[in-house]
Amino acid sequence: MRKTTRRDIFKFAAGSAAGLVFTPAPWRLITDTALWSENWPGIPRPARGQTRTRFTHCALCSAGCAVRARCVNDQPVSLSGLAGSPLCAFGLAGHQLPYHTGRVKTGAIEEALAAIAQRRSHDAVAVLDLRPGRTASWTYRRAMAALPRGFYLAAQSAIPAVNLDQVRTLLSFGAPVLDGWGTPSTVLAARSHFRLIQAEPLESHTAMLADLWLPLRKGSEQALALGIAHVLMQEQNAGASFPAEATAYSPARTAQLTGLPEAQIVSVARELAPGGALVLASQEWPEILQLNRLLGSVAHTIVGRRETPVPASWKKAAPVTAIEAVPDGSIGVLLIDESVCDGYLPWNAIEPKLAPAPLVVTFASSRAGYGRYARFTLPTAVYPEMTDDIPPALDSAAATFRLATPLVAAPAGAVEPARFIAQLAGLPPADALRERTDAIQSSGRGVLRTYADGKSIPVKGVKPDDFWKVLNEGGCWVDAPDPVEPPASACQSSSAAVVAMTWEMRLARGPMSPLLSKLYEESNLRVRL
Amino acid sequence: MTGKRYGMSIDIDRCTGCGACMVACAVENNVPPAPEGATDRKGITWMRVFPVDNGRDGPDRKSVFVPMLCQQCGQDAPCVSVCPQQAVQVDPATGIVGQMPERCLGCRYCMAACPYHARYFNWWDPAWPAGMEKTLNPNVAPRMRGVVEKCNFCHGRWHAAKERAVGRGAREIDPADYVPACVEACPTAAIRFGDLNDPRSPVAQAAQQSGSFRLLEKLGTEPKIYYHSAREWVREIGRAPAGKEQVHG
Amino acid sequence: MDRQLIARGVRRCSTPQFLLWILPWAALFAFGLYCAGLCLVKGLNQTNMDNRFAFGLWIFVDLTIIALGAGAFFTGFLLYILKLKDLDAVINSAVVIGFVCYSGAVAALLVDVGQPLRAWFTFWYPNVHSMLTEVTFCITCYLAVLLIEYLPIVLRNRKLREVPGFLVFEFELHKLIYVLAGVGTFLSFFHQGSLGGLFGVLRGHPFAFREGLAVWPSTFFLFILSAAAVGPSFILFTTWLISKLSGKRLVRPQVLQLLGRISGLLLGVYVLAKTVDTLIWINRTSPGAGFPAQEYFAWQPFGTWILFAEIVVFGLAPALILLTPRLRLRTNWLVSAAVLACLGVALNRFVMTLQTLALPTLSFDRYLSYWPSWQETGTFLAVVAFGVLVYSFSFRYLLLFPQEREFRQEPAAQVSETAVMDPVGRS
Amino acid sequence: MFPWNYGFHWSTGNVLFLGAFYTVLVVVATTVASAILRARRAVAAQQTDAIRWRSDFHDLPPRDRVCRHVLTGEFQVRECPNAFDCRQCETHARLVALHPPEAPPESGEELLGMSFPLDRFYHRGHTWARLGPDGAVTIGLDELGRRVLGVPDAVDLPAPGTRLRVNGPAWHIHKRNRDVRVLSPADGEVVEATGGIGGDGYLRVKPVGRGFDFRNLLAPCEVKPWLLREVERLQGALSAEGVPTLADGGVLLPDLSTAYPQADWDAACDAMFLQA
Amino acid sequence: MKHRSTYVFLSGVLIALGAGWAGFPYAIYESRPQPVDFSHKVHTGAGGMKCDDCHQLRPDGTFAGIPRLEKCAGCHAAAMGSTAEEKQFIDGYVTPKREVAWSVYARQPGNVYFPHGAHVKQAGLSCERCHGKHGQTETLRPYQEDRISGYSRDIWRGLTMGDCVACHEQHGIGQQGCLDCHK
Repeated sequence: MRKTTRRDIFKFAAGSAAGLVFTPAPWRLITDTALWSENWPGIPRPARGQTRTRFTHCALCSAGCAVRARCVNDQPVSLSGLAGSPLCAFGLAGHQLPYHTGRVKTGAIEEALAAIAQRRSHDAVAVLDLRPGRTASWTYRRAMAALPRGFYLAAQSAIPAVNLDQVRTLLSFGAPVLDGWGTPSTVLAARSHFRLIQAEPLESHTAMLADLWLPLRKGSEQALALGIAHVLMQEQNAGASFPAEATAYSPARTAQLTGLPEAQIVSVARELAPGGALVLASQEWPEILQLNRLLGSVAHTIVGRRETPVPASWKKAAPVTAIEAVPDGSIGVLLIDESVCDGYLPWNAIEPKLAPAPLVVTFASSRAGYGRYARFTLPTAVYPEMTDDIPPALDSAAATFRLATPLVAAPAGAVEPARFIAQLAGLPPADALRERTDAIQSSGRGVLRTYADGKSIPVKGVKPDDFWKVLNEGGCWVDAPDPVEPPASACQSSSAAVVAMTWEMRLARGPMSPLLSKLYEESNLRVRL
Repeated sequence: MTGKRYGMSIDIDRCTGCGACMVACAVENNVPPAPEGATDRKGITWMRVFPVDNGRDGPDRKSVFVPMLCQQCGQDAPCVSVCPQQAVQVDPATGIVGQMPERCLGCRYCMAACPYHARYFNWWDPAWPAGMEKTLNPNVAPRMRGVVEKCNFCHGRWHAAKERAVGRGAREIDPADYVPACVEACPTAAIRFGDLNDPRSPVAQAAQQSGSFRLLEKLGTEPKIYYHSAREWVREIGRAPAGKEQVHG
Repeated sequence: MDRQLIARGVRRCSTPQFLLWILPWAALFAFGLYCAGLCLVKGLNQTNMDNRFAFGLWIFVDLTIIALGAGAFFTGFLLYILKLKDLDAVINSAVVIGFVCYSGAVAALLVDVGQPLRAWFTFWYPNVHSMLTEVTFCITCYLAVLLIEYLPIVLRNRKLREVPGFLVFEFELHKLIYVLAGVGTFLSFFHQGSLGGLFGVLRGHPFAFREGLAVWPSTFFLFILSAAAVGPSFILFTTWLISKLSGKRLVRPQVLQLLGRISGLLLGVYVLAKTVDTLIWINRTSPGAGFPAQEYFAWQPFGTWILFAEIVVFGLAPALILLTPRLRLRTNWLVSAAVLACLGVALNRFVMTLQTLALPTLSFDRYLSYWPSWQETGTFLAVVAFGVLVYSFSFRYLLLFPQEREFRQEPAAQVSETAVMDPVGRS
Repeated sequence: MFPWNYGFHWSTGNVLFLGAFYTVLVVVATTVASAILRARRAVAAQQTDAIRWRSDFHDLPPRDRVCRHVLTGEFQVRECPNAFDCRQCETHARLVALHPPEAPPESGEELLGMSFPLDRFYHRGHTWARLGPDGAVTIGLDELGRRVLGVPDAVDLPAPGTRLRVNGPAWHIHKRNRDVRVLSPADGEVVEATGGIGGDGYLRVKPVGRGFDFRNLLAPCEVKPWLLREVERLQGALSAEGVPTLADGGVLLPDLSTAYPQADWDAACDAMFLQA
Repeated sequence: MKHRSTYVFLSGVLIALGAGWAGFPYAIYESRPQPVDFSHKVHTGAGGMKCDDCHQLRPDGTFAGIPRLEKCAGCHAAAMGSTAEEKQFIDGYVTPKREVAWSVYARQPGNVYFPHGAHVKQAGLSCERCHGKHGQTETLRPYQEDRISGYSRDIWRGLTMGDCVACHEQHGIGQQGCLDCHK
């Protein structure tokens, strides 16, 4: 036998190659690699299972829109609004919120409890509530009342309701009226019968859609408000309540300051029909409230709303304290509920009120908000994991009670801020939401709306257990239409009805669905702002 | 089975540019979140709202929002004939221009062919943050990297509607069962959807309405997306681009 | 040390010198492979292409090098079918250049597609109405043909032909080479054309869209013509360049002049056809689709200058130079004109690919620009380096220019015979 | 691609396109296959040597391929179309009939200082063949060939019984890592390898079939013009740069291989032994 | 050894043929046993059950596939028979309420939309038409998965796209759009 030569190896290889062509192997490998490219590692396979529809309310903002969730095996895969009550872009991706990458998943709960327990006896404890008016807010107030020195701080002053049905002309100083303000369905429904004048330096989203856009100079909003007041006072002789400085803002001067034509300032002022006008702004300027008073908006377009009933035993609660009213350097322990967020107090307003070496504990799902100032950031559930009620919407004249019920389970380790704080203050353990719904039911007021079958039933005939059940399955209690005078305090507040979150604010404030960030980055929808 | 020709009508005058359609579309069709480095030129937005202005400044400036999606061109869509391996197809039963990600090799010739830039390439591997893959819609298969995708009128919903019809024992789907996600999500009902072959459908009627136009009609691509605006300058959007010195009236 | 591999009768630089030349190219090639690997492993996000610029540097380069590689088929056609025997002097080099261009283009294409594992679907499920199908089929077939044409050149290597099987196979194959030349011409004709058709059929881009004959838009024929025109020019240029780089005479000047004349002739016809086509496009095709042609040139930097450059500077000018016998005799003019012609075809391919994509089609489109990323450029450079390497090795170890050996002996002919004829033994 | 593939229709476009594709495939495959088949057949028919010579011949520079009738001045320019096998050449036959070979101009065996006895026929690859009285032919290397090679390092002679063919390799000479194949001037079967570097010839060959045919070899009258040309070629090969290398007065050294740098000697070998 | 090189070549061919036909088809699949040794025959035979007693269409027209544990537990809350498999099943799954991780032989790729309703309810196809005599099997054979593509081996046994198309063409459903069956 001759030794194996290189030539033999070549021959053998050639033979193998030739033979292999006539076997399934190479062809199958080609096919298989192509098939592999269909599901190579990293391409997820969506779970199969039964599709069910569930209802809840969106807790992302106080609009609290009704949500129809399509769930596969109890996992929501898409959300939609109901007929006549659509969801906004945020709401549509709400079910993805639990998976945002910046989410806080763990926190030193025991240590935080211990640290607070150590200080609450001799330090003032304050709770900052970023969405006042909830059942949880009542719990905080009750807890603060139970503590020796407890403050309940709300991020917003009491906001009156806005009755958009009455509005004929809406003058907005940079408020994002069509871009996240109010309840989308209400605003859109009313949009056809009011004229929108947007005074804003940049062509914002609302400015693009407004009937009239006043591209005024940056920082000249107050001047324009005064200038309009000037015209109104001159032409309607109704200027008693307005500051005297308005007289200095003649149309000519205002035109100079704002860069708008003089005639336009006059014509805008004339368009503001008394009683049917509403003025909004993006910041708390006193001129805006005064202008609203001048136009007779109060009790017409700015209205009061009856309070949602609460159990009688809750009445012994701490009052809502304005942050200005808190003595400087007094708060030793600050607890912030950031789990839901409508308003926001800038840190420089809070900081002077804190005692030296304050203990700041925030309940949040991300560190984007107050987390960077807090010693402890305790993880909370996010919508749609949380159980919470949503205070009546800004543009709802009637009181409402709606629950955001969890569509998915909250992660282990998530803290319920209300339960945490109640426990801290030694409140008796109880299901506050259930207590409240019982109180509402026993008040006998209003109707119960069910989304699944689209019915409205008077509360009077509903048993407490059914009431609770319906609310948990996506029902909504609406108070009887019984307008009341707006509370005087509301109309003195300078922040009347401007609260809204634009995309930018939401991006800056905290996490949102990864998909939303994507669309924000990848489309030119908001790029210009 | 009767031949359908699904189409859409979009009322530009009603569009508020809220972006709900974009989000609903991305959620429905399992579009992954943006990877690091994504831009508006590399992203995947089957539905995309463009702000369009009349090119003027100051008080004469006017802007509208134009939702853009695959225009679902007629039988000889520009993208269909160019695909080298039959990955693009106009469905004979629905008129929907379908893109088959499993067949696509990612040559992107169809993207070059599309005058509406409504086709998107998966530049990245699709990736969801941990856990978020649970929220994927089981009616739509996630696409892989390196293939082209685009709007297919939420075809997963068409499948679901057909199954529901079978569940009811019906042969034909209930039109109310098949509505694309963007249509469902639009808060102002600016987008409507229906069968253009059915003269009673609101879309077929909207297509005949005065003030209705299609994009780049002169190219002869026969798109099935009808836009509408009462304003003359808005209707100019459908024409070819003018040089920079020219502006809309 | 590699002397045994170098063809007899030619002189090549020393091995270390050769390695010194190869080394930077090999390094570039390795870097390019790394870049291509990045694109394959991480995906095409490594490039700067995007949804608008679905095609980028690679497609532009592919189109250009395939046009330049047309010299292979066209020289083969002229030599084996039209029997222009003089071109025997460059046919080997033309085949190698063609092989390099086509294999480089195919390699770049495989990186360019998003799912290379499915590239065979085009064969399995072809859509015969797509120009790209035609391109894919023809290019792969032609690459195979080029490989077979390249094989005899390789087998003629001094060492390899010692194997009797190789020798005999090469001998027999070479006898049939005209069949392959014919097939190559057929395939090239179609894929050069369908590369043009690729853009000519884009109804959605009236800037590129052209009317034409049957299923083929006019760009189909223009691309064939322009490729046939610059193919010889590129052979001319590369032959001259290699001659300069290696410091050797490779072919007789007449061969280069012949190439130049053929190139000039075809370029002239091409310029004429292109002009007619442009006029039809401006006056009928484009306005018919609702796009006034002048608008295309309102987007800077793509002004009308680009049209002028394409037709006059890089078309008419080299054509005239190459058609003027007096200028053709002067190497500088000849080579410059060939270079201009090659640049012209590159510009044409650039206009067809990138300008087409850069120009907006919708009224609210932005005009976009694009610049390749380093990974993209690296991959492109790998193609270049691959070409240089294959050519360098071929030039060193294979006989690309048969006339080279004659020049080596020619000077001796001038030596006076007496030195030889006057043997000492006699005087 | 095939009618049974999903998505295939019997449409005109498909038929034309795929028809053209398959035609191309078939043509290319047939070409390659026939080349392979013909190659196998050629190997089986032991035509390798002939093909090698033809291939070598094809690769020679045109000036090395001139017809022998150019040497005698009958043609101005002519390339040999038969790879130096004049036995099949009609032109040669006609010319020989027209001008029967003259007698050798002189009986002198000294040409340019080298011995070229005219009792034999010379082959253009610098071998000679001399018919012996016993009907066998002796084959050897001529003086020019010997001087170019000098003393070989080794000689690789065929075993007795080996079949030789005109222009096929007769034997191999190894020198300085080089394998020089020497072309056989005649057809026949090796009887004896005498291996004579200094002796009289290398091989003795007996005829096969119809006997020897020396029409392919140079007649004595052609030797001188041929040799003059050969020396000129040698000169050219040795001095690519154009410097006269035989500057020592024109005498060919007995061993060129030691006198010249390797490259030039290689080239000289190629030129003289007609290797491409 | 005149034909030595031919023999070498041929041995290469033979070895490749052997490996490609005999070895490869087995090597390409990865086998794994089913978690529970379920006998269809016990249920359909002596038990007298029909396929759709367990594998049902939901009211919304979708197919429920393999029943979830609660369905099994409906009968097997306690052992009905005396087999070791049943006991194992009850102890391992029913009692701890652990879902069984079945491997589905006929599982189509994720990009395939296959409506059971349209085929079973509308077209009236029998389950055996595609699933063969699966309902008569006494034991669950190991699940075999293609190592590269990750798809079940059963796909290649009459459930490929080619098979779907062939059946549709045979029944005159004819050429359809890709999206009819892909999602």
